[in-house]
Amino acid sequence: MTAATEPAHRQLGMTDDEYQLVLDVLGRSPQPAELAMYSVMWSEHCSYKSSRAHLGRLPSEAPWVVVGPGENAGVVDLGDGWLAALRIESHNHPSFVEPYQGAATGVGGILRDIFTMGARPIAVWDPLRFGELDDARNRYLLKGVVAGIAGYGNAVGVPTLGGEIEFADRYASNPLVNVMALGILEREQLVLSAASGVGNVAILLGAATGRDGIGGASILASASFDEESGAKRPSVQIGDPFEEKKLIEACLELYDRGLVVGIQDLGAAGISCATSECAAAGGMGMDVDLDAVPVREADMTAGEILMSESQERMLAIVEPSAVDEVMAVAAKWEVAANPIGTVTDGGRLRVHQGGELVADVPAASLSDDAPEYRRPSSRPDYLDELWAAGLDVAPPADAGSILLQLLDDPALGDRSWIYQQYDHQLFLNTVVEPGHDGSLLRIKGTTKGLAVSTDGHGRRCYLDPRRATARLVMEGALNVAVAGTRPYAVVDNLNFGNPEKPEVMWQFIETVAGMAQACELLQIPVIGGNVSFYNETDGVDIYPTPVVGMLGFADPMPTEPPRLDRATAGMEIWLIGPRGEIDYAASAYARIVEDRLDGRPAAIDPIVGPEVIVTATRLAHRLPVMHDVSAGGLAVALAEIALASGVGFIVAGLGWDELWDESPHRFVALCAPEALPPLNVPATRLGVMGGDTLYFGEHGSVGLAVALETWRNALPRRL
Amino acid sequence: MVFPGTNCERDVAHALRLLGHDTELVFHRHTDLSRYEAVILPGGFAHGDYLRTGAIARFSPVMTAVAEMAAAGKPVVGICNGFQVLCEAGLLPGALVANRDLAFICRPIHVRVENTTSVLTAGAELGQVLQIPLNSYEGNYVADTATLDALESGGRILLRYCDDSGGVTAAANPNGSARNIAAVANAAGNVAGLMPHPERAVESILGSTDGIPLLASIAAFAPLIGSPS
Amino acid sequence: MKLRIDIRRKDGLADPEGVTTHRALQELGYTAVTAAHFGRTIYLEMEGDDHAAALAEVEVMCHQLLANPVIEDFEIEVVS
Amino acid sequence: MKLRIDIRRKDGLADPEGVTTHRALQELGYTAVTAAHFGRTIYLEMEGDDHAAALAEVEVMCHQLLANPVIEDFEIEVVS
Ligand SMILES: Nc1ncnc2c1ncn2[C@@H]1O[C@H](COP(=O)(O)OP(=O)(O)O)[C@@H](O)[C@H]1O
Ligand SMILES: [Mg+2]
Repeated sequence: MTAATEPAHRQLGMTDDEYQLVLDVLGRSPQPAELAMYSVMWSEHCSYKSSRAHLGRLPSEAPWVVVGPGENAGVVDLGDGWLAALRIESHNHPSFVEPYQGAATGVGGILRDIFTMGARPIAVWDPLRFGELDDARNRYLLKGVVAGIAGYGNAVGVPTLGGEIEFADRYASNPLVNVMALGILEREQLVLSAASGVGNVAILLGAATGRDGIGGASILASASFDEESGAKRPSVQIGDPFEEKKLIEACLELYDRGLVVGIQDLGAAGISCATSECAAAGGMGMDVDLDAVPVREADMTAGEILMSESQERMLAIVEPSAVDEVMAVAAKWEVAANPIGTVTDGGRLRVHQGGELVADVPAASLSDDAPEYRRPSSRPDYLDELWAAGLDVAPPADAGSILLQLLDDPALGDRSWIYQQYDHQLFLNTVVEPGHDGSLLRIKGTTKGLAVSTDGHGRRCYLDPRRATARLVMEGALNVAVAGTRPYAVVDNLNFGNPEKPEVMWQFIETVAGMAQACELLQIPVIGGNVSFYNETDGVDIYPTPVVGMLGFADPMPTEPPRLDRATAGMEIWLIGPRGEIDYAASAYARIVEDRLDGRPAAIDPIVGPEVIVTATRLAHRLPVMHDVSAGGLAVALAEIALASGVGFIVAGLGWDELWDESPHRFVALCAPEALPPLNVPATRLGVMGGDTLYFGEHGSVGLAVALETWRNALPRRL
Repeated sequence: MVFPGTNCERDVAHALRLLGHDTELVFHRHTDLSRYEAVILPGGFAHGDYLRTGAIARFSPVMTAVAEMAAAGKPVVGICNGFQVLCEAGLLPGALVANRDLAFICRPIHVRVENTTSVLTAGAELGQVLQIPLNSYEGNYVADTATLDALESGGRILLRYCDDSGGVTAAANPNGSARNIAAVANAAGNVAGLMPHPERAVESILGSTDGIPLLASIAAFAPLIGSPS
Repeated sequence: MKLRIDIRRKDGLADPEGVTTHRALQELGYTAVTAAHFGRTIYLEMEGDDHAAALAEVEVMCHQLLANPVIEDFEIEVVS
Repeated sequence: MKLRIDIRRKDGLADPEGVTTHRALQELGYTAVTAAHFGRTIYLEMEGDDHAAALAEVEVMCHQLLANPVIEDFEIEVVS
């Protein structure tokens, strides 16, 4: 059946059952604009209909949580009236259609989630995944996405403090572009979205509305890619960082003057979403006049205006008496402001255009009555085989040449090609910049510090989503711990394939279980997240790819936090954490040297894991160099320190497999001779820093200069 | 000076406050700067850098007053985007175009002090090598040969990109700027523009304090900087 | 042989640069201007004098590198 | 009335976009291309139909705002 002959609801990506549900809610058949609204609001992207039932398992409570999941961003208490807001989002499909604009508008969207809460956005992170770089298309996508993040983030004036990057064929037709943003605010600035107060005015702020991404959320992010996608492709959204910058300043001034009752950003589902959610959150209704919406193109239908995902727009709810002052503030910042609605009681969302009532629906029904699915799940058959296989002992070789092989990998090599294209210093908060484990920010005028890390590992999650996700939480926690902070809150971005496949649904459920387990162990609340399903192209699903955004908090923060580049000759090298376990499953060694992906990843240790993290946080306030052991194992962790500091090392007494093993809960710590304080976790003295050779005892060595050359060029030489 | 799209204004104010100076943020619609001893145009993306970087900001109401201060010999300094605005406004020669490699550059670079009589360098030493963060896409200084020669002979080139030991080499030129130029001044020396961000180098916890001599020079030029005259 | 490639953003897509420039012209009092749009031009110098062949080759270059067909339209002409 | 303004970097001044594009074309094997230069195009829609007057006014706009005479040359034409 061709699109033309399909019934309207199917063309909008709505199933027959869902259409029936609309009929039940309305007690009549919907008008076109109403159908448009339901189709977007009930899309996977907006309604979480396949995931909601499971996300409830994630722990979201802690005494320091001010706003948990549900609002635009999670908010935690930093003491003395300071709050931090954190949120992560995906912009995968738009970035595949148009990498620069897709990534740029992804940054714009996540920033609005932050300043919608009343916070000034102070930093962005960008976890990225692409196909292998030997394919020109993937190089084009990587360059475009990085340029888009730089182009938008730098111009809007929010520094990008890190991210991560992975390459795998599974992402070739479905790259992952996740963006996370952090904001800080003082308690009295906190704003929520609820529209209370009958007669209050809804003012649309920002850019004019065009046919941007019509159906973007419902179609792009809620359906798989295939040949038809060309036809489905919504018109690409063009980011305007200048408009966003003005919007940020205007909104923050509105908050400072206490002029808004509630506010909501316009993202997926645009005006439909903002008006219905504001109204529903306040248990109210709203009358909306589409003729008052400034449009960029003539003759847009009501449905198009309601569904448009034009960027850089906000909806502010203000008391009638405040309207004039709001308009004045908007004018000062050269931001367009148009009253488009009034808050009503009775809970109905009534939309008018050209004098006609084009929509009249229960506001809450768009969000609350959305269908919820418990999709069937089943453990993939491929697992037994993969677990049975797997490398447990690597054939001994020359450690020097193996290390060079690893350092030449684009995901292990120097990533400064990426983060030097991002302003990562603006606001003068960046104490530890990208290039270390967690980036560390100070909050000026206080002794408080925030460390942030983003971590994902698609391959490991493919082998065992539950174990691997628990390990991601542990790795993120360790990354912020070695920056001297205590793991404080998590946001997660769950990137998965087609949820209508039981195997994918199983991966998803296992992932949530693993995240819940680790967060409970560490007593860290999950304060927000995002689910991106249908990352599938021509039937091939991506690896299950949860990305964990970890926020660490310290007060006081270390005055001289550990850095990879503070190593000097003579310092002792210690491995802190358990020894003996060897884990090659989804390790960099297995991938790069053996070209295999199999085995069962080690599980986290519920006792040792948390202890190692506590130890790391404590040590980071007194040691010059600390680095967690992750991709590439101990050898790469040591090499990263040597390369950053320009000093070689000599280590001895390690088994060959211990050089590459990636088992969890371990970090390297450097200190002056005899200076390591007593610890209640295992610690092994490995050797000393010095010379210009990376020397692994009997296993071999490599010169610092050649290692540096290889590591520096790993990414650029492939572009 | 705050234009729509400016984003380094708070950072500059923070840095000057650390150096003991009063500062006020002045919005671009103001027309009276008479109470100020010096004005700094901070970095950012005024008007989104649309059309041309600095092109639209130059017409902001406040720019007339800025030109008057410049003519009156008072300190006028443009940092990064502020430098671009001053060039567009004709208060400084030349222009800034896209970096040689067409990529945004955010990293610490080295510059060598070439002149010690300007508003920006009076407090620095000749030949001094400073490590200061660069943060720009359009930092590539261009001007015709006659202009460049005039700048040379007039001692109006204030800073040049160099390596960590002060060598002014092609390899040490991060963005392709003509003759490694990182900062220039007008003939009187009271109007200066520079590409790197001195305000990002005033605290050791952020990696460098080499920006201090430059920011301090502005104060030296204007003892009462920021405080009502 | 010299060719000129005119590249314009597809109609209907936002053109922030055009909007901002239009506003600036308004502020400067050029009220007769009702809209401004931005485009890019690429001038190529090529060996040979077979116009048809050159046009065909440049067409390929545009799809491959010079233009972004997802959001841009382009026109190629031989100028000399 | 529609006008079109072609703006080009003055000869002799750095044109990084042109240089980089030329290099990229070389790497892609388009060796017939001997040089590439970049320009910007601004399309204006204006009220009225007095071409001469419009051209004169846009000329002023270019000197004042749309082009940077220090580094750019421009040409204006009425396209409709
Ligand atoms: N896409 C990216 N954008 C910005 N910075 C990145 C990106 N990818 C990696 N980085 C930075 O490179 C450094 C190393 O990354 P990674 O090896 O993933 O850290 P870790 O293994 O400690 O989690 C980190 O500081 C990270 O922020
Ligand atoms: Mg790490």
